[in-house]
Amino acid sequence: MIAGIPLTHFLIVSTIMFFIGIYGFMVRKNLITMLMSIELILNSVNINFVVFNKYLYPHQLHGHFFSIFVIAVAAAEAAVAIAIIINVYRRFNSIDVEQASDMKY
Amino acid sequence: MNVVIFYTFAAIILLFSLLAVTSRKILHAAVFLLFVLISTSGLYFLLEYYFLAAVQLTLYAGGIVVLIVFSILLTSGIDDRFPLVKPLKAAASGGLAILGIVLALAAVLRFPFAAASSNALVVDMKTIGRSLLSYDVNGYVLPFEAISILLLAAMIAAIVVAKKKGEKQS
Amino acid sequence: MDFSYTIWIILVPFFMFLLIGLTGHWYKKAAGLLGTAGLAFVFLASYYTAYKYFFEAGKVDGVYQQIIGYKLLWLSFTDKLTIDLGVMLDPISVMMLVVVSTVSFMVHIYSLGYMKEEAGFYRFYAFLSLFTFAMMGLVVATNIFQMYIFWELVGVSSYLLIGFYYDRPSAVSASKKAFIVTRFADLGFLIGILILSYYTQTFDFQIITSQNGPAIAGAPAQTFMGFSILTWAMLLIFMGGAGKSAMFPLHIWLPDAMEGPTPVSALIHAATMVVAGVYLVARLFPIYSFAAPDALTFIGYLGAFTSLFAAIIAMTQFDIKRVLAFSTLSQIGYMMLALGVSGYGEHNGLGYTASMFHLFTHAMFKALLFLGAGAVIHAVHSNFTYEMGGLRKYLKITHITFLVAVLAIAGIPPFAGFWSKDEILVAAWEHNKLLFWVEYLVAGITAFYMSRLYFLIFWNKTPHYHHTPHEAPLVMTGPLMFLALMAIFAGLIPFSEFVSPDLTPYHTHLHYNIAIPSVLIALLGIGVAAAFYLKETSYPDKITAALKGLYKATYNKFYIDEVYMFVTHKIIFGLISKPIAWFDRQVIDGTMNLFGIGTLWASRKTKGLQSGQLQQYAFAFVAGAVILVLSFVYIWA
Amino acid sequence: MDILTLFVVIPTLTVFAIMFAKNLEQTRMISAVGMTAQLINAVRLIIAYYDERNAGNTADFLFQKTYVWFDSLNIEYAIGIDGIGVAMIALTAVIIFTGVFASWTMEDLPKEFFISLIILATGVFGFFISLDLFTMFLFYEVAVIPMYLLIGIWGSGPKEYSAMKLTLMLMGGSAVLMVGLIGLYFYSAPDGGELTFNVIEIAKVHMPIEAQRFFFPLTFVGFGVLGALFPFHTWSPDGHASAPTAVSMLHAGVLMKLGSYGAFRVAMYLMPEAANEMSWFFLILVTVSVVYGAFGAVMQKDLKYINAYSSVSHCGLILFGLLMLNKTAIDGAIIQMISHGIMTALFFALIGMIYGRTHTRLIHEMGGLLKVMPFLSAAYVIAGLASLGLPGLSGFVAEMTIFVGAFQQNDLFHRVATVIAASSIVITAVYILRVVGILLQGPIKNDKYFKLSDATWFERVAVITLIVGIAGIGMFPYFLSDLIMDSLHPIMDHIIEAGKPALSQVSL
Repeated sequence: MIAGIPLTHFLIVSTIMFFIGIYGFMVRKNLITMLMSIELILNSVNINFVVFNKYLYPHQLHGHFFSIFVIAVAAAEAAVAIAIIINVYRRFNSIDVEQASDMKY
Repeated sequence: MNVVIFYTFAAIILLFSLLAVTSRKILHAAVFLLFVLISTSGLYFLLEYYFLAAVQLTLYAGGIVVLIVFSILLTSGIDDRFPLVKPLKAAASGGLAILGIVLALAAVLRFPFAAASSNALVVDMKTIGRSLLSYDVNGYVLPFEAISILLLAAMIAAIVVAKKKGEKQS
Repeated sequence: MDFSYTIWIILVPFFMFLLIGLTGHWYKKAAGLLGTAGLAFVFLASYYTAYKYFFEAGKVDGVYQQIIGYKLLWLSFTDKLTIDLGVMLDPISVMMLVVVSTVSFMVHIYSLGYMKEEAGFYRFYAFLSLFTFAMMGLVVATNIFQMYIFWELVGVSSYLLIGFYYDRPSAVSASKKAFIVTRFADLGFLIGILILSYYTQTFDFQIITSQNGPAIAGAPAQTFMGFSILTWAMLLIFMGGAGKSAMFPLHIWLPDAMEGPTPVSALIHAATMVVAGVYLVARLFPIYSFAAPDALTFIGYLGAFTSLFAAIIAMTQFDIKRVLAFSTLSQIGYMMLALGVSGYGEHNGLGYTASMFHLFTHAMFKALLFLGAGAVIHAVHSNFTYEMGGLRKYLKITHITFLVAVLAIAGIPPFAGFWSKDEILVAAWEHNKLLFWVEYLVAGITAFYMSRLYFLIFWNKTPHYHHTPHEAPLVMTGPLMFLALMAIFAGLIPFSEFVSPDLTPYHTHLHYNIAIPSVLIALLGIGVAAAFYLKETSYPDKITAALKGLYKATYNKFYIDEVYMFVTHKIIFGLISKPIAWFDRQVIDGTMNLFGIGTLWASRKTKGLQSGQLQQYAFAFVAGAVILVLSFVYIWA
Repeated sequence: MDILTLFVVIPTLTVFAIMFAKNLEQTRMISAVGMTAQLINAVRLIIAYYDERNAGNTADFLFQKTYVWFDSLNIEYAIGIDGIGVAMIALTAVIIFTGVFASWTMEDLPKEFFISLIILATGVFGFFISLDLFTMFLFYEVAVIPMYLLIGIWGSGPKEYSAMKLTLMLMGGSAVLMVGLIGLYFYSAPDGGELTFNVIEIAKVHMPIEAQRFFFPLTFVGFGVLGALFPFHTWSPDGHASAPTAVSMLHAGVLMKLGSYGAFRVAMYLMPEAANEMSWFFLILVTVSVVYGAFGAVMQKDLKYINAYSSVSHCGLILFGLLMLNKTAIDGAIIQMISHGIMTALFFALIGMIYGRTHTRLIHEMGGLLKVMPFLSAAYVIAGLASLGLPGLSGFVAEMTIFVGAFQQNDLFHRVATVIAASSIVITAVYILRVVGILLQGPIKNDKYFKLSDATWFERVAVITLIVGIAGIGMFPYFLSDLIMDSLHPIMDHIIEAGKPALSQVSL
């Protein structure tokens, strides 16, 4: 707990960050930037976990550990995503998401 | 002092995350993302979760961002600038995001959070290590193992996916 | 007296039909003998039955009885409405047995010679047996539905026989026409039966025609469009009779039916089947007389009109068989008229008796005329009078017998036609003067056109024949001679002693005041014909020229055929069937296809949502989430 | 094993046996043997049925067996049969028997063909023996689905289109029907007992009239689609035209009867009040379809289309008889099912045989066939005469019973409908004689037709069997009529009782 800073301020930060991530995911055409938006989203979620843990249940560590796991998952996800991106790039010679639209109908 | 540091970090996070999704140069975006991640780890430091902050720094700010930068270098020209986002799309998405923010914050701000319990746990490395590997009530060995396998699978998957497939390709 | 053997009169021809029809192609020529043998049995059995019925067993206390010789439950519709198949003997049915078996037997023999060259010889005999079976079943019917059943069967055997030369398009279309026209009439018959049977709850002739039965004593009071319901029923039933008996305007099929082999024309389209309508009315006469007098009057007028109409057309035709066909129409008109002017009981029933009498004599001399015409056609290989002439020198027997028949139909005493026609005229005089005068006129015209035909064939100029015409063999002339005897002497039968509407015999006598003028009129007709046609003269052409328009209309049978063609082809085919076929394919089927097309269209439209554009999905997802939050957290919370 | 189950077992075994057949010879031999066994079984059933009745068994349904196979919804394998069912089974057995002979020369994937054909027949047999709505529906679908394959694979012309259309329309009907059946299910135990699909049980309870008003049209139309109810008949011309011979035979001969049978046995029997109340509306539709089908047939050029439209007309007459709601008319309607089944099967068999020789079905391209193939042509004439209602052949008995029955309804509406429907017999004569005139009579139009041969032995087996059926019913209708009439009593009491208030002004 940080004296003088209410829980909600953290939440405001994470919420805004979350939606900025979503905004990025929706407007960015480049696959890598979309991935970066996802990282933002994950990060904002992590902040929430940690903050809730710290402010509401300081005698436990669930939020803390879940953040660690999320980071691990994010790392795995990033690795796979980048592998896919590289593959997409080979196939379409571009990493524009609008090019990769064969999966339809 | 902490208050000042918190608001500084918060400002950095918000500013650079916004920049990260709006910057028209991809490498800049990656760097902005790095700042956001580092600031986040700063928040963790403030919250006295040092181990988590370290993990955030090394894994996120270090590993993932480097990975992203690599892939950027592999796939994009450094000087390429993204075309401007179509105004309609930007407006729609931005509107939606703002609406989301408003809704979420309206809920959050009205929610009466219960007061914290007083006996805060000291998070030292020993506690963390024990918790991760213990299998009693507050132990995390199962998710820990699951994550291990996930990481392994992801590693293999990444290799398989990214591997060149013989001569059939290209 | 047990009459149950009479069922064999029906069954023997039926088994002959099956036998010859199924196995005839193995023995071809013998099929004719087989069929004739079967008919010989029917002939003998019928005469035996007639003798037994009229002279021994039929009369009880001076009244003829309706005897059920055989009865079998065939099908039951409801508890009361059941179809029996059986044999009912009463004066008219026994008389018809005699007529049908005589003519049919003669035709069977005659055809042994006439048809022997034909490829479908056995088929011909099979069909003849089928026809005889059906006709026998019709005349002995115990109930109106049995009659309808055999009515249809004679129709189909007529169809098969008219279309005997099935590779001739004209024969095919004639057979089709005959069947469809009579079928149309039978629709009326059927509906009539349905109405009648609904209100009387029976099909049985004995019950519906009895004086205190449900049709007469218990006649339903309902009316429909001004006439009583029974009048409608009887008119509709008469429609069936009119179709089969070729009354105007349903007569068009009969002249065309002459496309069939000549013996068939003699049997079916002159002597037996076409009088089925007359027989039908006679069979139901009590109902007509008591419950539906309006219908009966209508029948009388229609008969008179048809007889005049057909006689006029007959004057102008050159195809012998067509002349005979129109003369048949005209004579059946006579019979219908006689029924129309008949009353019930004692001397009032003279019209009825006369009608049956004329039916009987007409069957004999008209069959004779057709068979004689067949012999002529056989000799010169043509149907047209302008390719004939002077044949009296070549065909002696045919000539004599034909002459007898012509005199009979013209009504010259003592030949058969005179007597029956006289009775009809008497009946008409007593009940309806207008019809009487019409018939006087028709009698004259009849004498004229028949003698015209006779003179054109046997006198007049002799054209050049490719090969000398020669007389037919004995199998053909034998029946001619037999029928000639009948045509001479049948008129002497005192018919009223046997046939009357109330089954009670009575006496008739010759009315000289009517008979003598009628003979004079007939002689006048013959005289005019002789003047015109005995030698080749120019009178006919002059008259033809003078009456050009009228002649042309008459020659073309007053264009009734064309009217029918217009109605069937232009209206029914063109304005109903084709549009329906189109409507079905385009509109109904189109509607069904529209569902298919609509589904495809909707799918094509909605598949755009599945664009493959990740960001659209993301947008939709977030928007959905936001909307859900908005709805459930804020609006309906 | 009980005699009814055998009707499903025999074809199933036949199908398995065909799977192991090595060649065409074996395939058709096995099919012929299997279907002959089925025919024999049908004869056995008739005998057993009469024995049972003569022994004084007056139960509505004989040979009943019940076995619950889906416990939680109480779905039973309930079988049992009455006179109507016996007649339908006999019909089906005859037609599948002749159908096998008519497709004797099927050389294209014969195993698969015969398997599908016999599966189809299994469905039909199962349908007729079932007393459980769900099982009935199941068999119904078993009968409908192989049709898609049979037409789509072995058909001719635009076969994919036709197969698709037929299947989709019938499936559409099934969907509506399903709703109706489920409706019956949920109203089957108004006092809170266990819900059931069993026809006998459902007949005992009284469904509220409001529910009947909703579910009766669904059920009736659902079955009606298969029974070629106007305006849902358009699958029939295309489907028949594209289907291979045996399929047309089976489809027009039996499957369409499934529709009218179901409409009677399920819709009218189980929802009698609604049937009384709504019959007028459907009566208009079927009267239209009787005349409309006949007129539609007049101008067609393709033999199969002519027959398909004629089937619309004749099947319309079946529904017409049913909707007249009295014993005589319904008796007639059921005779018409049998009669039309055999007759139309004969027609399609002959059309298939003629097509196999001349390779065209357009009547104007043929002519004078009576000269070159007298047997087939004579059979065609007989079929035609049966179709136009010649006494002595089956059509007459059926039509007359329907009309006499229909005329027992004593009001102007029914009278007019009857007269209109009866007028179809004239139009029928027109189109039948038109075909006979063009196709069989007249001069031979094409020189190569002189070489054509008449029927082979297996074709004769098929044709003669069917003709014997037609003539047998036509000449001795009493047995069939009696068989049906007997079983109609309980059903009609049920329906007429329900209609009492509505029919009170009618004095019979």
